Parts: sequence; C-alpha cells; structure tokens
Amino acid sequence: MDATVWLPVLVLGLPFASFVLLAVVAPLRRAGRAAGAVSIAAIAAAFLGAVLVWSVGFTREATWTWIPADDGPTATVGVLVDPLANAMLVLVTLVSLLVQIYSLAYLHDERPPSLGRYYTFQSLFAFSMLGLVLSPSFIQMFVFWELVGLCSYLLIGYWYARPTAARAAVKAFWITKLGDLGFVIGIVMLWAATDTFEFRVLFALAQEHALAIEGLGTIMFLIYLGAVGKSAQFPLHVWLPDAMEGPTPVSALIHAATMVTAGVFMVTRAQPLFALVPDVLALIGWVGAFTALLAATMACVESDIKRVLAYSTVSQLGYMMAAAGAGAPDAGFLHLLTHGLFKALLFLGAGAVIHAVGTNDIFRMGGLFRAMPQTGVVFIVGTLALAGFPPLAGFFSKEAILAGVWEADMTGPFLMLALTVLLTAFYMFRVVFLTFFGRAPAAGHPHDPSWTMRAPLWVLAALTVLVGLRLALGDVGAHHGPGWLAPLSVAAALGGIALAWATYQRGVVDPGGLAATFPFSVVDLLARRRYGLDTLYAGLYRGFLLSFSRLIGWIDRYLVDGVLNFLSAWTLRGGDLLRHIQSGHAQDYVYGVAFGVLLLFVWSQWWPR
Amino acid sequence: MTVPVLSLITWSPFAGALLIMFTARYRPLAVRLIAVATTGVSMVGALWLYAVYDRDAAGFQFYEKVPLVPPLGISYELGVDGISLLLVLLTAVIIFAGVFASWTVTVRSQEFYALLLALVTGVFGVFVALDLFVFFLFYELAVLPMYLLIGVWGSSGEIRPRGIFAWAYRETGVGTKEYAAMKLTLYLLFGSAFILVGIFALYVNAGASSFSFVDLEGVSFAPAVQRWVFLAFYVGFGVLAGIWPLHTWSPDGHASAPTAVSMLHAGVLMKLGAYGVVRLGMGLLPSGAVELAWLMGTIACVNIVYGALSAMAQTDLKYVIAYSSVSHMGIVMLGAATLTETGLNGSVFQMFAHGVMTGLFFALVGLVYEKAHSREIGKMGGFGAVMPGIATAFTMGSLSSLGLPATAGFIAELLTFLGAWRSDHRWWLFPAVAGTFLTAVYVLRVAKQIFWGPPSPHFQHLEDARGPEWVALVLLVTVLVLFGMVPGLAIAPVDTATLPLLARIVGF
Amino acid sequence: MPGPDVVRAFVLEIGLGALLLLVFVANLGIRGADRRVVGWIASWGVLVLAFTSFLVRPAPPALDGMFVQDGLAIFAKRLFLVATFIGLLASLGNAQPAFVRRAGEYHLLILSSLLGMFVLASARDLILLFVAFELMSIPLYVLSGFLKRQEEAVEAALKFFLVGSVSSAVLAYGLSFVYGAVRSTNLATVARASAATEPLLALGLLAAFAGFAFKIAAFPFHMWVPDTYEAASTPFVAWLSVAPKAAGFVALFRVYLEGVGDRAATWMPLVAGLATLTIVAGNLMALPQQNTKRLLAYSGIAHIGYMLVGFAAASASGVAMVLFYLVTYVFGNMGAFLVVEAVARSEGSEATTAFRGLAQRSPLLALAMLIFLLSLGGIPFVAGFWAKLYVFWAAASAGLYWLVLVGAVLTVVALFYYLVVAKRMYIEPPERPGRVQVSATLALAVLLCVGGVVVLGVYPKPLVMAALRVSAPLF
Amino acid sequence: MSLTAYLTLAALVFAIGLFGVLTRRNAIGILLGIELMFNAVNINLVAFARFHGDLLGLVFTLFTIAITVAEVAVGLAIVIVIFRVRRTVEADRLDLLRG
Repeated sequence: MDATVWLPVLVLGLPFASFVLLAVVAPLRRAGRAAGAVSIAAIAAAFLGAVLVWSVGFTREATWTWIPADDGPTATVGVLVDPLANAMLVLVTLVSLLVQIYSLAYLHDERPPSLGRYYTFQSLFAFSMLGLVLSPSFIQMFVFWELVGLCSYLLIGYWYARPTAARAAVKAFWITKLGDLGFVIGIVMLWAATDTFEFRVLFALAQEHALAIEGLGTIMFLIYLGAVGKSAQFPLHVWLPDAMEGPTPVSALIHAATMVTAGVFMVTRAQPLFALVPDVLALIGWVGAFTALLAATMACVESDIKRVLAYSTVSQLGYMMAAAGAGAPDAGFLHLLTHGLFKALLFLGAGAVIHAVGTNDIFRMGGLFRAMPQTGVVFIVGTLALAGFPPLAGFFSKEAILAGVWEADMTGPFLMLALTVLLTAFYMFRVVFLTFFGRAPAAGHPHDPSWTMRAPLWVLAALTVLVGLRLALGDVGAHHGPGWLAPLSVAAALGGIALAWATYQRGVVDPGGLAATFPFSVVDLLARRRYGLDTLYAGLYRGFLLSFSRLIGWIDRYLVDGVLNFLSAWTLRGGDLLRHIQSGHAQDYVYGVAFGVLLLFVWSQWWPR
Repeated sequence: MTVPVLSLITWSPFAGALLIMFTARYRPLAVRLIAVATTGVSMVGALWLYAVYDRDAAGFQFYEKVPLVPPLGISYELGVDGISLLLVLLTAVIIFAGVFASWTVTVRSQEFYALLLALVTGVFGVFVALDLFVFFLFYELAVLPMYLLIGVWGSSGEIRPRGIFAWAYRETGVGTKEYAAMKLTLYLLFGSAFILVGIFALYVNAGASSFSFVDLEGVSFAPAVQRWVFLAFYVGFGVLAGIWPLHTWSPDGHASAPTAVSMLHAGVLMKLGAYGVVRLGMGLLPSGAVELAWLMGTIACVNIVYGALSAMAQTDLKYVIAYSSVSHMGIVMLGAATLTETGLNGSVFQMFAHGVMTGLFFALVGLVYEKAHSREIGKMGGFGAVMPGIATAFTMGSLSSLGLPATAGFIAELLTFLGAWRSDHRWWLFPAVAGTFLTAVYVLRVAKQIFWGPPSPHFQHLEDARGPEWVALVLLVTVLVLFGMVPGLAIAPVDTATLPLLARIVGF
Repeated sequence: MPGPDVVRAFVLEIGLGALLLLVFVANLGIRGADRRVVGWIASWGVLVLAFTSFLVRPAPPALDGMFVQDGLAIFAKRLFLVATFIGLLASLGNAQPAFVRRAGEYHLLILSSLLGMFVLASARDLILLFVAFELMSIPLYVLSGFLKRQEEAVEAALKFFLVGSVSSAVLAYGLSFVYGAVRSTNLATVARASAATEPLLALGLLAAFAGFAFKIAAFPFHMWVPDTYEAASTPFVAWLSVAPKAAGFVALFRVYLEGVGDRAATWMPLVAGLATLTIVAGNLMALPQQNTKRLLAYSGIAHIGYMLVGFAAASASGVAMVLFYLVTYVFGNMGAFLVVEAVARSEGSEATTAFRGLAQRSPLLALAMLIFLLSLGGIPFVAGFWAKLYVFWAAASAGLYWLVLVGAVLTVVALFYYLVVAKRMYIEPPERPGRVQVSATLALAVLLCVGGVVVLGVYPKPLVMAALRVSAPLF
Repeated sequence: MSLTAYLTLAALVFAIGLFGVLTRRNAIGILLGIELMFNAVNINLVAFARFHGDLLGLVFTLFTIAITVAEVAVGLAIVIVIFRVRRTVEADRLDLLRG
C-alpha cells in the first residue's frame, strides 16, 4: 500500500481504533474524560490526516473483497479519494473535532460512564461518517449510511431516561429507515442489472451509454428515497426537529453539519447516474425546493431555539437538493460545506446559550448579548451567513444554487427558494432579536462559556468569514446567474431582517396580528400544526401499523393456532366419544365381533379389485 | 489413523450427559464444569474444523463411515461441507454460551444439563450425518428431550382463551408450560413422520440399497417422486423451521422453555429444519425444488411479514423474540427458495446469523426474567440504567435483527435480497425488505420500552449480568459482529457447498 | 414308535409337558396354604426351557406334516418362553391371598395355555390349529377371573369368555368351510387348492380371519381387551397382552401366508383397512383414559394395528418386521405393565395419577417406565422405534405409503398419552415422599424388560436378521 | 338332500345361536346360544365329511364337540362364580367395567 491508500485508511481507522478501544476497555470508557481525551486525540490526528490528503489533492481508489462469491466478489469495500471526498473529509473531521472538544465542557455535569459512552458513540460516528464519505461503492455507502443512522439513534437517545428523547430516537431511526428501504431495494435492483455496486464501474457504464437498464428511473428514484429520509426531505423530514432531543453538540455535528448531508452527498456522488434520468432529477429539485419553503415556514413559528435551527437545517438541505436536482450539484455541495460550518456554529452557539440560561424557549430569553457578548457575536456571524449576507460563506453558495436553479429553467422551485431566502432571514433574526436583544433574561446569571466551548465557536466563525472571503475573491462558484440575482437575494434577506427587527425588536408589527391576517393566518395555522405530518405519521403508526399488528396477532393466536387447538381438542373429544362404544355390556362386545365379521365380508366384496 | 473429529464433536456432549448422570449427582458445580468441559471440547473441535476445512475443495470433508446395518444400507456416515461446517460452529457456540446462560438453574440441575447435552448431540449429529437414517435418528434425539426440558424447567405464561375456538383452548390448556411442551414435541414429531415417509420413499425408489446421502445424490428420481417427496420434506422440516402456518408451536414453546433451551431451540433447532430442506430437499430432489420453489418463497414472505407483525402485537417479551424467529426464518427459507448463489449463501448465512442473534436474545430475556421476574413488556422500563451490559447486548441483538450493517444479520439479509431479485419471483424482494422495517419497529420499540425511559416503579434491586452469564453475552455479541464485519469467514466455505448444490438444481 | 426326528420336533413340548406334570405333582404334594414354591418351580422350569429353546434346531415335519418345528415355530416359542418367564417372575412376589393359596392352579393354567401356544406355533393342520387355539384360550378365561372374589375380575372373565367363545365358533365355522372346500385339513393341501377361486374357501378364510382377529384383538374384535386388562391381575395381564397375541400372529402367518399366500392380493387391502381402523380407534380411545392399565390396553390395540401394517405388506420382510415388533412389544409392553404393578402395589392405585412425581421418588423406576413408554411410542434408541420403522419400511416397500403416513401421524397421537404419563412422573410433584417399594423378583423382571428394550434399541441387527431368516421360508 | 341344504341348515343354526347370544339377557341362555353356534359347525363338518366321503370331517367334529364341552364348562363355572359374587346372572347388569 502506498501513501495514497494508507493515508485515507488511517484517517478512517483512527476513530475506529478509538471506538474499539473505548468499547472494549470498559474501565477506560467509564473514566469519562479520559475516554474523551482518547476520542479527541484520534479525531485530531484524523483531521491532520484529512488536511494532508486534501492539501495534496490526489484522486485514488482502492478496493478489497468483502463478500466473496464464486465469480468475483459480490461486494467490495475500499476507499475512494477525490476532491469531493477530500472536502468532506476535512469538514467531517474538523466539525467532529470541534464538537468533541466543545462537548467536554458542555457535558461536564454528566457521570463519567455516561460521558464515556458519549465519546464512544462520537468515535463510532466519526468512523462511520468518514467511511461513508470514502465509499467507492453503493454498498459501502449503504453500510456506513446505516451506521451513521445508528449513531444518530444512539446519540439522540443519549439521555435515554427522558421519554421524549427515547421516543425521538426511535422516531428518527424508523423514519430514516423508511427511506432506506428504498435505498436498499434500489441498489439491489441495480446490482441485479449490472452485477456491481462500484461507482467506478457504474459511471463508466453510464459514460459509455451502456446503462440502458429497464427501470433505471425507478431504481434511481428508490435510491433517492434513501436521501429523502437521511437528508430530511419532505415528507420524511419529521424526524429531524424531534432529533433535537439529543445533546446540542450532537445536533451540531450530526443533525446539521454532517450526517444529514449524507443524502446530498450521495446524490452528488451518484450524479452521473442521476443525470441519466432527468425526470427523477426534476423531482429531486421540486421536492428540495418545496422542502426548503415548508421548513422555513415552520421555523418562523417555532419557539424552541434548537427546533428553529433544525427546521432551518431541513430548509437548507432542501436548497442543496434543489441544486442537485437542477443539475448543479457542485453548487449544492458548496452549500453543504459552507452550511456545515455555519450551522455547526449556530448550533454550538445555541448550545452555549442553552447552557447558560437552562431553557430552549426563545421567548424566555432576551438581552443575552450583554451577558455573553462573544457568543452573541459568533451567533450573529452564523446567522448572517445563513441569511445569505455577503461576503459570508452562505451568500455565495446560496447564490450559486439560485443561479443553478434559474439556469435549469425551474421557475417554480426558483420562486420557492427565493421566498425562502426572505423567510430564512426573518426567522433567524427573530431568534437573534428575541435571544440576544430586547428584554432582560428571566432568571440566572448567564455568562460566556469556558474556553473549551468558546474556542470551537471562534474557529467556526472565523472559517465562515474566511471561506466567504475566499469565495468572494476567487471564482469558485461555477454558477453566476443573471445580474439581478445577487441584489435580489440580498434585498430579500434584508427584507426578512427588517421584518424581524420591526416585529420583535421594535414591536412595530404585532406578531399575533400579523399571523391573524389572511394569507399568513392559514400558513401560521398549518405551520404550527407542522402541516399535520407528525399527526399523520403517528396516526399511521398507531392507527394502522399497531392495530394491524394486533389483528395479525389475534389471527395467529385465535385462528391459525385456534385451528390447531380445535383439531387437538377434537381428537381428545373424539377419543372420549369413541370410548362410549365400550359400553360395558358383554353382548355389545359380541355385537362388535358380529359387526367385524360383517365388515370383513362387505369389505371383501366391495374392495375394488 | 486420523482422529474422528466429527464423532468427537458430536458425542462429546453425550459423554458429558452420561458423566453428569452417573458421577455428578447432587454436586451442582461439578455438573456445570462437566458441561463446560464437554461442550468446550465440541467448541474447540468445531473451531479446529473451521480452521482446517479446505476451502478450495468442494464435497464432504472429514469423512467417517462405519457400516451399521449393511443389508439395509445403513451406516454411520459423517462428513461436513461448507453449509454444515458453519452450522456445526453455530451449534458449538450456542451450546457453549447456553451452558453459561443457564448457570443459575437450581432445580434438578443435574437432569437439566444431562438432557441439554444429550439434545446437543442430536443437533450436532443432524448437521454432520450423511446417512439419511442416522440423520433421522439424530433428528429425533434433538427433538425429544425438549419435552422434559420445557415441561420441568419451563415457565408458564398467561393466555386468556378468546374467539371462536375458546373452548378448544380450555380443553388443551393453552398457555401452560405443559401445553407448550406437548405442543412442541408432538408438532415436531408430526413433522418427523413426514420426513420418515420421505426418506423411505427415496430409499425404496432408489433401489433400496443405501441410505447414504452421497449414494442417493447420484440417483435422479422421477419427477412425480421428486415433487411429492420434496413436499413431504418441506412440510416435515418446515414444521421445525417454523413455516407459516405450521409455526404456532414456536412462540408457545420458546416462550415457555428455560433460557438455554430457548437459545438452543430457536437458535439451532429451527435451523435444523431449514438445513433439512436445503440438504435433503434441494440436494436430493432438484427438480422437486425447482417445481415447488414458488411455494417455499411465497410462504417465506408470509413468514417474514406475518411473523414481524405478530411480534409487534405481543406484550410478553419472550413471545416477541419467538415471533421474531418466525419472521427471520422466513429470510432463511426465502434465500433457499431463490435458487441463486447469493440467495442460498444468504440463507445459510442467515441460519448462522439468526442462530447467534436469537441465542443472544433468549439469553438476555432469560437474564431479564431472572432479575425482574417478569416478562411483561408494559411493566418494565428504564432497565438500561441498572443493567447497562444487558441493555447493550440487547441493542446489539436488535440491530442485527433489523439487519444493521456490521452485524451478521445485514449480510444475510442483503444476500437474500440480492438473490430474491435475481430469482424467478422478483416480487419476493418487497415483502422481505418490508420485513426489515417492521423488525426495526418492533425490536426498537421493545428495547425502548424496557431499557429506556424513566425507571419503572415495579422493580427494585435489579442488577446487571454476573460472572458466567457474561461469557454467554460476550461470546455471542462477538460472533455476531465478527461475522458481520468479515462475512468472508462464513461465505468462503459456504460457497463451496452452495455452488455444487445449485449446479445440480439449476444445472449450470 | 416315534423316531428320533419326532422327539427332536417335540422336544420343547415334551419338556413343557414334563414341567406341567411336575407342577401338578408338586402342587399335590404341598401341605399348607402357602403354595408359592410352585411358582418358583414353574419359573425355573420355564427358564430352563427358555435356555433349551435356544439350543433347539429346526426339525423335519412330524405327524405326516401336521406338526412342524421350523424356524418360525422356534422363534415364536422362544418368544413365548421369554414372555412367560418374565410374567411368572413378576407374579412371584405377589402376596395376595389368592396367589399364595392357589399358586398351583395359576401356574398350571399358564403353563397349559403356553402349551397351546407351542402347538399353535407349530400346527400345520387345521384341526390341530383349532385344538391348540382352544387349549391356549380356555385357560386364559379362567385366569382372567382368577381373583374370583372380585366383582370386576369375574365380570371381565365373563366378557372375555363370551367374546372369545363366539369368536372361536366363528373360527371353527370358517375352518369347516375351508375343510369343505379343499377336502383336507392339511395346510399344504389347502395351499395347493387355494389357487382356485372357490367361494366356500374364501368364505371360510374370511370367517377364520375374524377368529384370529379376536385373538390378536384387532378393532372391532378388541372390546374384551380393556375390561379384561383392567380387572385381571397385572402380571398376568402383562403376559396376556403379549404372548397370546404373538401366538395369534404366528397362526395368521401359518394360515394366510404359508397356507394361502397366493391369494394375498385379495385380503391385503382387508388387512390394511383393519390395520387403519385399529390404529385409529386404539389411539383415540387411549387418549381419555385415566387408568394406566386401560390406557395400556388401548395402546396395545393400536400396536396390534401397527403389526397388521407389517402383515398387510404380505412379504417376507413384512413378516420379519412383525416378528421383530412382537419381540420389542414383549419387552416394552410387559415392562410398562410391570411398572404399573410395582406402583399399584405400593400406592394402591392404578390411575395415572399414582405416577405423580415418580421421578423424584424412585428415579430408576421412573426411568424404566419412561424407556418403556418411549419404546411403545416408537422413539429412537429404544426398541420400539425400530419395530415401527421396520413395519413402515415393509409397508412402504409394498407400496402402502398412505398406510405408513396414517400410522406415522397417529404415532403422534399415541405419544400424547404416553407423554401424559411421562408428565405425571417427571413434571408433576410427588403427592407423598418416599421410594416405591419393589419386590426383588418384580425388579428383576422389569430389569429384564429394560435390558431387552435397550439392547434391541441399540443393536437390533441380530434379531432383525434372525427374523428375516425365519420368515423367508414362508414365501 | 343336497350339500347346500345341510349348509343352509348349519347357517340357520349358527344364526339362531348368534341371535341368542346377542339377545338373551340371562347368561345361561347366552351359553346355550354359543352351544348352538358350535353345533352349526358340527353340522357343517359332518355334512362335508358325508359328501366328501372321508373321515377327516368326523374327526374334526369329535374335537369340536370336546372343545365345546370344555368351553361351556368353563363358561358355566364363570357364571356360577359371578352369581356368587354378584347375585345375578343378567348379562346387562354386568357393566362395572366400561369406557
């Protein structure tokens, strides 16, 4: 193995080694902070490795047999290093590192065994996410895809004694699993048609136009379903807001920066295949844009700071998907990267706030800027980036997406996305104004957190700015739309900010009154009820699935088994009835003999010869 | 002369049973140590077998043959190919873990272990026997001790008779351990009646000269014979494999059985049914298999979905696990029914994976029951905080059960799915995949209810697993993960057996 | 003058006659009420005869071919002797007053019945056959009413007698037609004439079959069985349940295979049908039984059905398998009855509930019973499995797959009630503590049965080969 | 008279005997029925012997008669014992054992 192979393998292997160490060596895990140190050291080393790989910037693929079969392996595992993967490697290791450092302080009240468990899961997550990023084949991607889902499940349920956390964890798992059904069916079908899972082979086939498989559209649609679940696209987005039951650093890492973007990454990775099925692409675009808008409306009415951010994540994932659907996956991917930075920043900032005031409710916060200025600054930086304010990172990537969608002649999605720009600015600044400005906090003496929490915040804030500047200077964004686009989007963002300012800072506009006026009242009503989707799923689960299962259970116990018991009971009863011929009267016994003789005669005459 | 390693593996537990019966009276520790030692011998033997098995050669290895009744063509003929190799390993692992998992059996432990070990000899024997007759003998040996094991050491559940057959339930005493024991034993013997008839039909039709599998393999039976005998084998072995609608012994039996017995029964004996279908049914009756594959696969799909839904409806922890076995055995049968290389490999892999997984589950349920003295899921809650080890192991089992990658369950299901879509009945893929989702729903729901959430007020003084019990859990979890991460360990040898089998069936 | 050949042919009968005389004289010679020593004499005598029987070699037919000492006859006589020995041994320890005072009668009757069986096994003449049949039967009527102060016992004796004599009449009536049709009572002659489709012959054979069916207790000629078994003394019942049945089967083989084997195709379906009925009825009626002896009675009827399955195959292997079955049945069924006797003597009850918790009170006795039950149930590693298996195998070879399937499925029903007894012994707790006291002779008898069942279960080959050897000349 | 006539007579006697066995309530009556059935056998045998012109049938008859006597003797003994114990010889009151 040369360095181009072992370096990525090392990046992958370090968190894995850390995970195994923590999982197996129980005393180390139970020590808590020591476990954290091991995990952080591993991810830090992985980060360095990732930066090294990125800076060299080579492309390399290596695979090994995983599931053998007679004529060549059924499935392989390996690493695929290319610019796409490199960028992701850096993002994942960086955010992981920062989050893990941040968690040390954030979770310092936890019992050591719990903390050890946390870091064990963190290491597992880092490994899984890196494995997903480095996947050279659909099957490996699916494997790690499921593993990150597992980590998500475990970390959402980290505070498992809370019923809400327990419920949110299984909800997240089930909903994403629903999408994964499509994914697995899709790749099984693809394998059956092409005999391979490997991107390299599939892309080559696609390039030679040799992938004229019957039902490729269906296959790609099914594979896309996986992304719908994982990247929280409508209608499977309902798990992500609930996932906020997990610790905030987890939300930052898994449910904002990395795992939820796996769907986007996958669609980007498999772009050559999706490109063959324009119908599916269009669908992806429409669904993405719709998701973006829908989530933004829900974010506007949410009062839990983390849930606002969660809806914003859903919304931004919609952007990325829309870009991918519009044939501009690089724009989507760029947004993935920038969003990873500033959304992690926002979540960690929100974490600092929650940590300080002990509540998630933005209406019970206020005036925190004075108490925690550093947090306030970085949070506002993140907010501006998310709102798409130049020259921060978010502006350029969002602009590129809008341009891409416009160029693809997808007017409907474009309008939805443009409207979302306004809404994004509105709901984010709603949070900023309610949290950091305005009335004084209800209780406590909030203050800026310790340096272990502050440092990651600053690093991310700095990166958000730097990447933005880099994008402003360079010509990275491939898509430049028409000239009116940038002013439009900035104007929309400003409009949103102004509205938020007027409503929540100045009090000029009464939010209740605004929500009561006609077009908004409908949206407000629906958005507050989350468009009934949660209710729908709950209804399907309880009303359909569980009832149906009870029916089947009843059938099994009382019909299928009932027939059996019926037969055996009748056998018993039959014996009981039959023994009445044994009347006890001697002459009846002689009748038996006579009957027997008669029987023999009749039988011998009638038996077919 | 070489060491007859297969005989050693097979008879070592039996020797243990005899030793226990005759020497270790009223000395519980000695009983357990003998059990550990003799199953340990089997375990080491199985591992050695696994290590030195020639993965490049097809056919049966470690062959032994001693004529028993030459005029009838019965001989003590043993050998393993890739399929049985894996299952021997499975049996060794499960029983070794089972001995530790039932360490705390206090009542009449001497007889318990003796019966358990005798039963294991039967299981090993079935997997290694190449003579159909000897196969049948071992099969019966594997089934019968179950009656006493469940009847004496089992536990009764509560089922209130309802529905149109309520009177029948009262008459048969549904829910009690005696009922379960009787149902299981009679049902399986009912199945074995079909097997016996099938074996005889083959024997007679082949010229009544040999019961040897190897000899019979060389005979090509008439299509009608193949059809009917395959059906007989399918029904006979299918009962043990828990095919719908002949599965109802399984929930009652497994729920009532003591821990080690559930482990062994759900973990290994159900595989024995599937193994019988694959080995005898498909191996000897290729055209019958092709003809009836649609039936096998369709019923397997019913099993998967129906079993999962039934599991979801249960309120008794053991019943959930028992129904999950019904569901998972569907995957095994489906894989076999696809008649493809991947499907068959998946089927055999699932036999192994499910064996370990369900063994783990039953061990855990046994531990939970032992600590909490309850199987009612609704009453439990928050056990995770007091028994983290058990919770972790349960989660691992659940994950494997729902086919999460990096556990053995995933490989099995994936291969089966691949096989299903390549088979003649593509639609099988959809119920099979749906089954994984349903599984995710019920296992995680149960795990959440029991281990997560606030601590239940019904229970105090719960504790985690102790000493010997850990051995079982760690062993099983390790195997589960190891084979999930390195599936080649199992598939390489299995492939040497499935390919010739398929070559006979499909003729490529 | 009888030549040496005749002596060779009759050696066992002569020995048995001598024993009868000895017992008779001894009985006369004993003063006092305790005549149990007669039992010892009879037992030792039977044991000596049993050993002798294993030295006896086939001899040429004697008395103009009326009497034959062939392999089948010797096989059957060995079986009778072993069964009788076990039966006598078991009743030795019986301290009931009737047995103490009237031991002479008891043993004389048993031995004369045994003589009847001997002759029946060797008879190749219809007259001799009939006489032997009656010589065997009549003492049995008396024996079943041996406890003549017991209401149940005498009632059972009357029922047995009535059904038996009516059956005898039917048998005789049938035999008279056979004689009328072929002008001879010699079976060899009958065999030669049997090719012709003579309606009288067919009628006679059918009626005679009914007579034999009574003796082996096939459905619906079985009805005397449960009542007699329940009421008569248990060691006698143990013997009654095996020896006369074996004799009946041997007679069936003589007449229907050695004699009119050519017509097998005509009566095979009859036998198959009768076998099915017997298996089904026996097993079903055994299900609700609470009295262990009655349960074993019905299960015994079912076993006769299984033997008829082998007979229905009408082949040398079929016959051999029935013979094998009979031997395993001797050990298994007698053993089970003897355990019932042991428990009943101790507990004063023959109900299945008397077995509760036996495994914890007397583990070895319980194990013995379990082994017998498993053998009766046809479970591997004990003799009964091979018996069923061989019978099924013979039937399958004859193409009777449906019969095999019915038989095999009903084995499951049979296992239900065997397992109920096993459940009482192993699963249920004992009602009272303490071991079950078993007399030494009874224990020895049980041990012999266990030995037989286990040895045959593990190593059935020699017996199977022997059975095949003796049955081959019938065809 | 032809053979058939004798056989018919025998069959009739046999049937009457069987009828008696089945219907008489008194045990002695039943014994008589059995006696009749055996006599039918004797008629048969003698008739066959007469028409075949050999002695075998007559020999058979002698044995049958002897056996019948033995049977009935035992039967009577049993009936007497029953009467001693149960104070009745009505067949349908003897049903202690059943099922």
